[in-house]
Amino acid sequence: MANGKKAGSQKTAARVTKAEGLELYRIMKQIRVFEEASASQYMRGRIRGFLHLYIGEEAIAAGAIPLLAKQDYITTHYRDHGHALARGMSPNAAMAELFGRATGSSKGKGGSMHLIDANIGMMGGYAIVGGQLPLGVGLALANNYKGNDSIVLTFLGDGALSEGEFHEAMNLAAIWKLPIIFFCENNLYGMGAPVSEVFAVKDIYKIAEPYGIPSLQVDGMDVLAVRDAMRDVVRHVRQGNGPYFVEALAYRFRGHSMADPNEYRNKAEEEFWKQRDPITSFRAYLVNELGVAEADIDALDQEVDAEIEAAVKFAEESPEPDLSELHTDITA
Amino acid sequence: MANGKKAGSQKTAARVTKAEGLELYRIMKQIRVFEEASASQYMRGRIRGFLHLYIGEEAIAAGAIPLLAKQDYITTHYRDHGHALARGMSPNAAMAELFGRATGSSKGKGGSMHLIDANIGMMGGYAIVGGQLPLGVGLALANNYKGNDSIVLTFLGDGALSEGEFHEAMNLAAIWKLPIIFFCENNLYGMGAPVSEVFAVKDIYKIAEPYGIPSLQVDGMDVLAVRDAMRDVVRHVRQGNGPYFVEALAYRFRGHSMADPNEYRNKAEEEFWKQRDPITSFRAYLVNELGVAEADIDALDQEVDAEIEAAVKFAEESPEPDLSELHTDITA
Amino acid sequence: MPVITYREAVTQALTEALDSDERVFIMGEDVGGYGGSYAVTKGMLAKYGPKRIRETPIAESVFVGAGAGAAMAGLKPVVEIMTINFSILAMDQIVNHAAKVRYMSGGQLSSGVIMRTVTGGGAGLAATHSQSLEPWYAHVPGIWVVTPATPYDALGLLREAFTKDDPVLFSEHALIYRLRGEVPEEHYTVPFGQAAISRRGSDVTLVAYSRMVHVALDAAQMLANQGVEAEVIDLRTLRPLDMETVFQSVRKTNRVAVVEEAWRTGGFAAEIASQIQEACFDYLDGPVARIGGEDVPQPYAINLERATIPDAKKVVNELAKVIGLKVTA
Amino acid sequence: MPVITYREAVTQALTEALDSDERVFIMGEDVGGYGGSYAVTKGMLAKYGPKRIRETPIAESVFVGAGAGAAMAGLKPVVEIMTINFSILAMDQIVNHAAKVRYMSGGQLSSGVIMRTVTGGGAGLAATHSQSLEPWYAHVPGIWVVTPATPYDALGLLREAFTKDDPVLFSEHALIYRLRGEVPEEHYTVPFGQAAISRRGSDVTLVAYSRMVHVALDAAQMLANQGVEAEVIDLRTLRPLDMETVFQSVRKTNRVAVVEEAWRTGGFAAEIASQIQEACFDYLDGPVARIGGEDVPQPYAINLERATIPDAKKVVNELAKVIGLKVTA
Ligand SMILES: Cc1ncc(C[n+]2csc(CCOP(=O)(O)OP(=O)(O)O)c2C)c(N)n1
Ligand SMILES: Cc1ncc(C[n+]2csc(CCOP(=O)(O)OP(=O)(O)O)c2C)c(N)n1
Ligand SMILES: [Mg+2]
Ligand SMILES: [Mg+2]
Repeated sequence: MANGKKAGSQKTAARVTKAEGLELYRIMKQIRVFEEASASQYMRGRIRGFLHLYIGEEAIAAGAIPLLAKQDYITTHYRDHGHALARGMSPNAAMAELFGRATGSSKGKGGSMHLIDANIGMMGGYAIVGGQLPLGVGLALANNYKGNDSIVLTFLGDGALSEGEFHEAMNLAAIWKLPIIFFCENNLYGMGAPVSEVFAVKDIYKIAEPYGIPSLQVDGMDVLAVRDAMRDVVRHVRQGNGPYFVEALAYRFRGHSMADPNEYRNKAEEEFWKQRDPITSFRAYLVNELGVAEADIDALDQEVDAEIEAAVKFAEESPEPDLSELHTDITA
Repeated sequence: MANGKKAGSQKTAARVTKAEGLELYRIMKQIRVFEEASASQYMRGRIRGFLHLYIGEEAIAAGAIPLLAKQDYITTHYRDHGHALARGMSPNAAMAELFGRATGSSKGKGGSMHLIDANIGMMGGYAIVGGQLPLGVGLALANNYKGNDSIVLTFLGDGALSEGEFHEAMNLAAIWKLPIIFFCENNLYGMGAPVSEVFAVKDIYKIAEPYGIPSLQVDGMDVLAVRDAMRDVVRHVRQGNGPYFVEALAYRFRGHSMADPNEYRNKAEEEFWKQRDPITSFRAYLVNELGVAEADIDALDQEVDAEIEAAVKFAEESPEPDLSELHTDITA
Repeated sequence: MPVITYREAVTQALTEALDSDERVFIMGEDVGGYGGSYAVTKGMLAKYGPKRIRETPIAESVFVGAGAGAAMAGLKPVVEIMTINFSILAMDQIVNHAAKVRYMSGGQLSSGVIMRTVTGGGAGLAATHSQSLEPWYAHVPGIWVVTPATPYDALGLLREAFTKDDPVLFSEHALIYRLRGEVPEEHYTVPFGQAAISRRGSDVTLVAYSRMVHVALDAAQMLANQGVEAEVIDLRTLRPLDMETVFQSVRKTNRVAVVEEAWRTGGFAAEIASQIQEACFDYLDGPVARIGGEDVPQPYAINLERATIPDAKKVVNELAKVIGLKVTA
Repeated sequence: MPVITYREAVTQALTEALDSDERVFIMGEDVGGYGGSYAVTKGMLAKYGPKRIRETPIAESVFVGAGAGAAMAGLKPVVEIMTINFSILAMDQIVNHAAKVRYMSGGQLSSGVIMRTVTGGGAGLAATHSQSLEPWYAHVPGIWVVTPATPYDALGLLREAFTKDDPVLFSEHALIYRLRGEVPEEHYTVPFGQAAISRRGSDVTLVAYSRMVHVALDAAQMLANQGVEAEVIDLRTLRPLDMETVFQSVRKTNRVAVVEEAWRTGGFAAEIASQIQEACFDYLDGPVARIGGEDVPQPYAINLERATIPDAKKVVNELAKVIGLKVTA
């Protein structure tokens, strides 16, 4: 497991208050429980298609997204549940979307890979690898054009690095100094392909150098490290200094999607990363370093469990979209 | 005029013999005269479409291409006359192709932007910016797959650097260590767009770094500098060390194509570069440093003039393709 | 009425939009110092400055996608895709993103990016630079496809495009930029989905779009010389498609041919022909004829090139052959 | 005769080619360790090694273009484009390069790259992952477009693809990979441009390709229950297109419908319908009916999704509506 330069870690990170810490924990936990519920609903045939779980990568969404301001935008890929929830999408709307119900965030028309909530600047999960990058650049261009100080946070997987659209997006953002953060969630694999075998750049964050885009690598299993690094990055970009590239090293604990037999990774590697579970380790940090009572965390866990259980119930009980919806939301 | 690191120059270059020098001169001169003849035939309405002249950049083709072995491949862009001639395409076939005649290299079907001669590994000019790159990679893959030591020389303009296909091609060539030279003819503009305004990478050859592809910059107005640099590059690639990226700084003396009013460049800049005419300066080198007699060069000039005049006559007198050709060379 | 060229009509619509709406900006390859590959944006950089006239790298996917993204944020970008051939490189952003975002978001987002591009062959540019890909676009739900044939329509339809909140593919034919035509002084727009009757006639209907409208008009002239009065219908937009005007004409003439420049096989004329026979089956005296581009990559040599593109002669010959009209070219 | 699945048929043709021809190799996303997104290349990496089973980056344009280039040098690459939706990102290499190089070079070069891809909707993958873009490809001169509906054809047509020197778009439908069917023990191939009569009948002709053949067969069953005998024709390849078999059937049945999964407007059914009315005008009792995908981005919700894809019921209803057959679904 190559582990490159880290931007910080729980040990060195600026401390958070108990309340802040609990909130970060809550977000991660909410994502985890949501994903586990999705998986089990998928197994029961209530969620269709591909279902890409964010389990293992929660520290990224939780560390990065809450630092955004209300009017900032996010674009991301199909592994988007974590980003949507961390941005504040209601678990009800998200789960109902996965169920394909009328009460879903997109009325059931988008599904798991396309979670969108325009009200909170969650501009979308997009399922074409790399497709979210030009859109992110365009949103950043809009901010720049309007002269406001809003920014865009665009997530991509390590797999998207090889797409031409990545290069085009980096270049355009660089020459126009657009307020966008390219956030690469490097979970070492794009489906079954190890990034080290399909992408020539060894230290991924260094791809940004020739474009003149500053970049850093951070431990994506460590919510405080992500948060610390991103605080500076967000400030830098918001101040009009142009784009930033961030690489977070992380790992997805499950297969690529629920359809993936997950046979291409070795067990030792999986174990290594599971030992670094971002939620377990942050829970320990809360207790040991911040002195949070176990009972408080347990209570939070129960809250989250109940919330997601309610979301599943909400989705189950929601109606399918009316057939007349087939021809709405389209003009041409 | 930013002039970056140079890989060498006439002053420091390995000396060539008189015969070699005269041959390099002949190639450059042939290209120049061919292009001037094309331009005048275009003005007379005998050549149609866009016509992209290589005038000013002759040192690149002459410096690089004769170093290839017989079985090596070239792919290039639409500004391809110089490459085709330097590779040995007959001026007759080339000019007849520009005229759209049955005797042209592609029977008049391809035209100026698509000069192809499979017999000499001139695998094509391609008119979609960047389109020749994946094809070049594929040819290199074929060499690699077959286990021979042939290589591919793929030209691209500075304008092609921003295309996604460039990034994809560099990455694939790098991870598979393919025998391909990406040769960027940086003539500072892509149509009317200064490369410095549309491409974020300041020293262009540095774009190769993160891919782990070695690269260099060379003075593209200096045929010996190009030749010297390319000798090492060709050897490196032929020995199975993977791809190379070369940037040659040059200048096109005319507009982008014959349709271009050429209003976006300033005259001082044009003059600066014209002072560095690769043919004039190499002629001086031949006389002053190698002691070639002026008369010998004059004789060569006349030979070339006659050859191109004959090519124009050949093209003029050649028949149009038969109408039945409309449906040949296509199966699906 | 003022007489302007097709090119001037496009430029005028852009200028009006730039002048009246701060949200409008133009981006694309060589729209700046070069003034646009077909000189449509000439002088605009000097007039409006680099914020609004944005020179882009040669990177179709990102600048079209950025246009789509900026439109999602409420701006009104006009992207110039130098020719429709290069739009293939931006196809993912157009088809998978701009066209679908409204539907996939359940109506929360939309992307009213205007994509101006140049279409058609016949200029000696050979296979990769001479395509007419409108049939591809017209197949995709979520994109308006606009194909003006006259200065009047170029101006009126482009004005209309600025009122749309979904992506518009605005396809200008390279060979008619110098075509001149009258346009009213007073403001007007041309609605999408309303065909024009370019010539009235009662004997046969010719349906066309873009430059082929002029070929159809030439053919109508040839036919008139032989006593056959053709009605020529200019579809103006392919998506939406006004078939009602076509059906009315066919019910009157009972004979119809569709003319397009795109490759004949799988072209959009097939859609039009299919709809005609569905709706007017009992009115047809003979099959719906289709005249399309020859099914080959466009060759460079002028004699071959000419043979690939429908002209009036070919139209008349097909009418004789397919419908059995007693006419000769 | 052995019974195998559609997936096994594809795998078998690939295996035979890998075994018998050193020039053959496979490349694409996840064809290696993952075994192919639809498990077609499962186990091949272990068997043939990384030289011949080449895992690529997610970079459709370069790996398809590299396939095209390697084919120009005489190799026989099979590129797997994970789904037809992603082929949009490689479109420039396919349409502007592989398809045109033979013609543009005056026959000096050609690029016999086989592009296997997966098509179709109905799997809950929503708008960007459920397209059927065959009509686009079938519009482009220079590409063979192959659309098998059965294990027999998948094997026979893919074998045939290996004999071609021009690019082949080989489109496998995601929902029929498990379909089982008989294939002869002895070697056979299925030539391009030869439609199959999947069911004989004399009352009405149903023309289809890919998965829609099975929908047409289901519809034929419904019709048979009402005493109407449908002839079902499986086009098998769209380019080349065997219309003669269709015409013969139509001249017998006098009624015809074309069924496809792609968006109805501008789909390839329009081409087929147009050709039928051109060639069989006097034989038709009513208009050629077209049943196509609903003209919307495919929605995720299952009830909406179902409504977008033609099924037997819809086919039968359209026959009643358009042609006036007295049948009900
Ligand atoms: C253009 C395109 N090609 C291929 C796919 C199929 N695909 C979906 S996800 C994926 C892997 C992406 O990996 P990565 O970017 O690392 O994201 P991760 O799944 O690891 O989060 C692939 C190949 C796609 N959706 N889009
Ligand atoms: C994909 C694509 N986009 C745009 C064009 C139009 N075009 C032709 S040449 C050119 C400029 C290319 O510049 P560069 O690569 O620097 O080559 P140069 O002409 O300077 O030799 C452009 C934009 C094209 N042919 N293909
Ligand atoms: Mg990954
Ligand atoms: Mg240049």
